[in-house]
Amino acid sequence: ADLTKVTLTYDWVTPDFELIPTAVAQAQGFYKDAGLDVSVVFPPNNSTTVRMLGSGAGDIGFDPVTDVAFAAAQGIPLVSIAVYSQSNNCGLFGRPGEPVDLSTLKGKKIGVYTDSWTKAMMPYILKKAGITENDIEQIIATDDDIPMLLTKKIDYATNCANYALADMVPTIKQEPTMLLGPAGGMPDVPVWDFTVMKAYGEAHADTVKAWLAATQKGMEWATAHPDEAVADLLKLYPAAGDKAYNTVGWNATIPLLKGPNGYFVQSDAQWDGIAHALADTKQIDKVLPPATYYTNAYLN
Amino acid sequence: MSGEAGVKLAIRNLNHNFGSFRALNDVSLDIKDGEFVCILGASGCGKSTLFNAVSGLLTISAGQILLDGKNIAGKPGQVGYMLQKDLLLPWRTVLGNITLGASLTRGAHKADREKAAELAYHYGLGDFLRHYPRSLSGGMRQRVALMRTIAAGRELMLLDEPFGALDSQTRIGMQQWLLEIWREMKRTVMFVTHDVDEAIFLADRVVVMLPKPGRIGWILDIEIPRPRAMDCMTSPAFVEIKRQVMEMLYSQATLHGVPGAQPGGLKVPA
Amino acid sequence: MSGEAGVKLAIRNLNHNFGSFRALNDVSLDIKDGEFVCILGASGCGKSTLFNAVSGLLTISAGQILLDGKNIAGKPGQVGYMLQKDLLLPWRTVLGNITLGASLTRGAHKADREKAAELAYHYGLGDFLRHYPRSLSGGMRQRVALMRTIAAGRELMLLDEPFGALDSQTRIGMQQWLLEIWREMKRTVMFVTHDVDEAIFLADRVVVMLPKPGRIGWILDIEIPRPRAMDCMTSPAFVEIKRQVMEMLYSQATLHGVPGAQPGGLKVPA
Amino acid sequence: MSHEPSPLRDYARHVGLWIVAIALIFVAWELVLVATGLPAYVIPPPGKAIGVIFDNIPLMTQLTSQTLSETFYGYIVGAVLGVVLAVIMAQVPIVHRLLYPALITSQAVPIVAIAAPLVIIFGFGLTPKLIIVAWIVFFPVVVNVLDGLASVDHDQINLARLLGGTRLRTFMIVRLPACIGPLFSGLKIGACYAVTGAVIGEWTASSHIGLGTYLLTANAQMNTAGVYGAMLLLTAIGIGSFLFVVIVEHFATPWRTRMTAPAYFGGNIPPHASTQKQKV
Amino acid sequence: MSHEPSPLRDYARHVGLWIVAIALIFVAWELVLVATGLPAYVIPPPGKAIGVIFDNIPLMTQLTSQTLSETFYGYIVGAVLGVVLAVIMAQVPIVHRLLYPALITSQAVPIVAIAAPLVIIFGFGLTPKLIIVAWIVFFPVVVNVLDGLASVDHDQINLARLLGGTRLRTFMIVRLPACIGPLFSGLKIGACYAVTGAVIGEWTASSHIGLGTYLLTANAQMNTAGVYGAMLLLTAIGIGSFLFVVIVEHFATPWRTRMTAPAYFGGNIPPHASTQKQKV
Ligand SMILES: Nc1ncnc2c1ncn2[C@@H]1O[C@H](COP(=O)(O)OP(=O)(O)OP(=O)(O)O)[C@@H](O)[C@H]1O
Ligand SMILES: Nc1ncnc2c1ncn2[C@@H]1O[C@H](COP(=O)(O)OP(=O)(O)OP(=O)(O)O)[C@@H](O)[C@H]1O
Ligand SMILES: [Mg+2]
Ligand SMILES: [Mg+2]
Repeated sequence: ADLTKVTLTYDWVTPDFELIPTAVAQAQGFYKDAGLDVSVVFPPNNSTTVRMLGSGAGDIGFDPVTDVAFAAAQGIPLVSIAVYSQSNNCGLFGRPGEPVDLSTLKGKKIGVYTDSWTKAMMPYILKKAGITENDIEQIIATDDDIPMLLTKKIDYATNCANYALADMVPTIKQEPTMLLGPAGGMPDVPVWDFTVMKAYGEAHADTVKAWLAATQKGMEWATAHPDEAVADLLKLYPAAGDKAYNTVGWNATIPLLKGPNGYFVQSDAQWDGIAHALADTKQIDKVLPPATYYTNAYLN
Repeated sequence: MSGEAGVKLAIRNLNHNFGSFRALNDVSLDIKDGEFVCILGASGCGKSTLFNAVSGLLTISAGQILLDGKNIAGKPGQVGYMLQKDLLLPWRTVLGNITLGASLTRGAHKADREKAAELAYHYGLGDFLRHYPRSLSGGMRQRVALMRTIAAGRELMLLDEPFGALDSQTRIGMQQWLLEIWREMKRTVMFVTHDVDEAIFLADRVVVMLPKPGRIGWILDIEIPRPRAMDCMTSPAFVEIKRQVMEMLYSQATLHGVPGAQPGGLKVPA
Repeated sequence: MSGEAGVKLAIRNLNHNFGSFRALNDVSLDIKDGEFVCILGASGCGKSTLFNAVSGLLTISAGQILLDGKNIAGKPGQVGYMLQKDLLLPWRTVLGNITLGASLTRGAHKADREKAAELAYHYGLGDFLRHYPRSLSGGMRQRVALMRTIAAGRELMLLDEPFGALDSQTRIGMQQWLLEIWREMKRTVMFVTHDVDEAIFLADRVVVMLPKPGRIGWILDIEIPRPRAMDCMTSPAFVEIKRQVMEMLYSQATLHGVPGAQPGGLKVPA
Repeated sequence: MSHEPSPLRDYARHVGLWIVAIALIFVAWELVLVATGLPAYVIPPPGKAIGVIFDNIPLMTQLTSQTLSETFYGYIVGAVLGVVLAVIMAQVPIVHRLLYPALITSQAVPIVAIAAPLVIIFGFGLTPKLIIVAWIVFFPVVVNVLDGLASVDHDQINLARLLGGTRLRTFMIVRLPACIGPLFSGLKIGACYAVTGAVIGEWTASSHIGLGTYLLTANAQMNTAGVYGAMLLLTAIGIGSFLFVVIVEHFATPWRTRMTAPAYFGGNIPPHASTQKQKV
Repeated sequence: MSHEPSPLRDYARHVGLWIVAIALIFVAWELVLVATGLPAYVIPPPGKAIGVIFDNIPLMTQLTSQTLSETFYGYIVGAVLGVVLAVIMAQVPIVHRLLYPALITSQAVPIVAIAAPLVIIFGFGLTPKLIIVAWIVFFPVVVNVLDGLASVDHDQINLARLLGGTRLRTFMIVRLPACIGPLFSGLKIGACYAVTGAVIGEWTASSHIGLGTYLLTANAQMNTAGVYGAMLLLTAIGIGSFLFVVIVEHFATPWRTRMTAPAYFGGNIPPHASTQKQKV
């Protein structure tokens, strides 16, 4: 049978456990059953996914939700077709046994990424701690935040729980202390979503629907069989690296996936929260109607 | 061979200016076929300029240069030319350097290599064909350079101070070797030197040039019989010619290249 | 001044080997204070080796080298030394090159610069003190090199073919200039050259060295009266000395540096 | 007395060539856009990239000065280190033999990979950035100076010995100036590369934001014009550094371009009472 | 007839020095660990890094061969491009003047920053990686060959004219061999840098995984031993490339080390009927 080609553009330069639903759907033949031939490409850096969709180097994108808001602000016709995770699992991380204490945050060194997500969330944390940006020292630590945390070069790291746990648990056999999402004063919004360029979605509505359905099947299967799912990922994507890392990461991801209305479903409230977070930190000029950002039209 | 009978090279009213500086002023000279002519003159009197003109390297300002009656002004590749610097290519063997002319024009064939090897064996470099120039002494290098010039097969050869960098013993050996080649190969030779002894020892005729502007001052026929042995240099005939030539050269001498020198410091014969 | 009366340099039974090759064999020579001695000899007969030994550059194998009675073997910095290559430092002006000796030992003071300037003005280079060597002619460069040697203030100066790279007119000017300096400064000079005319013209004594092993062959006193004018070179006395020297040099001549040459190709006087 | 050719016209010609060449690069950039038909949010047109700079002059000035100072100090450290290493290696053969493979190794190691431990060892200040810039810069300097020192005319060294020169003075007066040409070649190459080192340094860990970090943030915010604006400024720093070294070279080696020593270069000569011949 | 010194002992000494030098680097590495007391997840001990390689030989072989082939092809492209550009620039002065500033600019642009557009324009195949490696390699080659061509002895060119040489043959026989020394200097520097280019290329466009992608993943996953294992292999590729060029240079320029031409280098001479003197 003739399979329809679909290319997923990932959000990160190399594959890791968040790709598991797709990897499983590939390995278990869910895409094939849906008449799809799915391949995955990886962007040159962690902020180029949208541009690759725009230049035709991918059909469906996997990226942080902030990308959609920025794209809308730049007039790029991008739309979220499904959220990947339903809750905000990002926050501050401390060394094992040293709880994150907002009351003593003043004067601390905090490792941050240069991404917009961190930038949008920090003000909420600071607000809750009752201090301003000038009261802490932000260190651009990028990928080396956890080693820096453990070697006491910084006091807290910012990250998402599934990645922080995957980093730390296999290495030091201990969990970091965490202050996540709403507990840290942050809005409870999704972190990742699937996107398409509007023109692609309109022209290939059935393909997108079929792809989402098959991906959801992969997600459900992987939730039920986490170890096999990791094995599928490593088989198809050897570059995903270490098994322990991906197992810890995937197990920490599973609880984020399903919302009150099931997988993938998005709401005005979520997107309003995201847009406001960015507008409050002056990263976008104005908050657009939620419908500009997302559509549930491709969900079954 | 359409020129005057027996004249190999005819230089007619040659003028050359570098900008406003007149380097050669109305130079006329006939070189007979098979003749050995030496050119003497103070530094800067235009000897190399004359050779560059004859070889075609230089675009002359005025005049004619006829080889066998044909104008060769501005046409390189018609005559052999050898300089004080041997200009051997370090990356070519002795054989490769001798056959350079062929390689540069049409590619060296087996015949070229064989001819070059004959030449080298004949004139004492047969054991060095595979050697690179760096393993040769100064005298050997000049000999290879001369063979390169010979192998290029031109009937007129211009040699511009070819032995200037050699010590006097090697130089005397090379002079005799050159005379032997000249005799056997029957080439026509123009030879620039600063060494009065060398010029007289080698030449059929000595041309003395004068500077500012560069021009021909005198031409002397050297009537010392050939073959010449080395001890002829202290013979009365030789010394008398040398005395004349030195008078020609230094009657004009300023302390060339020594600007600002006090004239009192110089002993110039009146 | 504890040496023999009037003897500046005494070389006693000097031997030097490079590995198993004997470069100098039992060389003994006394140079008188204020004397001008020229050394002639085939290439490779050890002239430069002798100078290197006297200058202290070389650690000699055996023998003694006494300057004013003190052993200076292996101690550089005791005598002046000048080579065919002028070795001017391109990044120093004429003045800077003349004062190089002072700069290298203790730093050049105002007095050194003034002395160097006097020297340059006196010997015709006053206008070029601020110039870099690249803007000088070959003759001027050699003059600066000589002034550098003079300014270093040693009483014995070794000159190793200092004019070998100059054309003959410039060379004759330089020879006369050197004689003038020698007369005015009252230095002792040892001078290596390949040019027989030059040696006889300059020297009080000519030392002829022989190769394999390097040794002294003959020593000739040159009794041509001073000051010598250039035309003395064709005088009978001069020519007679030259004849003798050439016989000494070439009676031994093999075609040095021209291996494999056919002996038949050489005309050597019997 | 001496006639120096006025270098003014020469300078003008050089500047003109640079302008034309850079204009050509912008033209090529536009052509790529036209040929590929890529939208502005993928690759912006040159005008937009330049526009970002002029619309945000205070920010851009601050970013540029931060990156510039990292580049500058790192460059100085690298250049000095390169010269010192080369000098030591040239003087002590055993150090030379052992260190040379280490030098090659240092450049074969992907610098991007050693950046993290540097930060952990040296903290977030200027130090790790300086090390990264210096790491890149020192190599061409060392290699060139070593080559230069090795090819110093042996006769000039002998001359210095004959004149009784001390080891140090011989080194300063003869050896070092002799390799100033290769030194400047190395410095010029290093100047081109230095700014890349500063960017890698900023990407690794910084508490201050410079053009490199701005570039990352702009990229994350899909501010493509900002990305390219920062790149233009980075490139300008690189070119500027290169040209700066070219100018320093010009003034530091007057003997290559002039006939006489300029006054700033010890061209003053002792006053001479008279130019008449007199007993010395 | 001729006595060539056996180069065998020379080689042995060189190899020995490399081994000692590399051993010293490992010792320094251990010392840093002892001095700083850093845990193994920041910097692993050398043994652990080497262990990772030997524990995963099939994977490491595959990664290495991928990265090696990118390095190799990119290097070839860069080297050829460098020589061709230099030749064109040396022949056509106007191209030289306009392109020289562009060359400087190309190196002043932080390569890490232009990688993304390359991928967008050229896709995920080998192309963008080759471009990045070539971009890094071509510069030292161009600069060195240009310098070399500019310093060809003018008298040798005149000699070729006097012998009636054609333009092409003069170029091949006189000009090009004259700059083979500088060419190899450029090639050696380029060989050191090439592997860094391959890493940047893999980080940017990784459809096949090589050592660079592995390093990135291992780094993100705090598999520090893996990071340093990959770095060791990358460094080995860099050093290997460098030494490979050194060996090619040795055989390609026999006139620098030998007295006579070796047989592989046209050292065969025509048979000679007799060595007796005879009329030519
Ligand atoms: N390319 C040139 N441009 C300007 N002037 C030149 C050029 N070539 C030579 N001259 C000048 O022309 C004159 C003659 O030079 P030429 O080289 O012919 O002298 P020469 O007799 O060969 O001297 P030498 O004995 O030193 O070789 C000199 O004054 C020289 O400065
Ligand atoms: N450093 C050295 N090692 C080995 N042999 C040497 C060395 N220096 C000189 N020789 C040899 O010693 C001999 C004398 O050399 P020297 O340079 O003293 O000759 P020379 O008389 O100055 O010759 P020329 O007239 O060519 O300058 C030569 O055979 C030379 O090959
Ligand atoms: Mg000439
Ligand atoms: Mg000598």
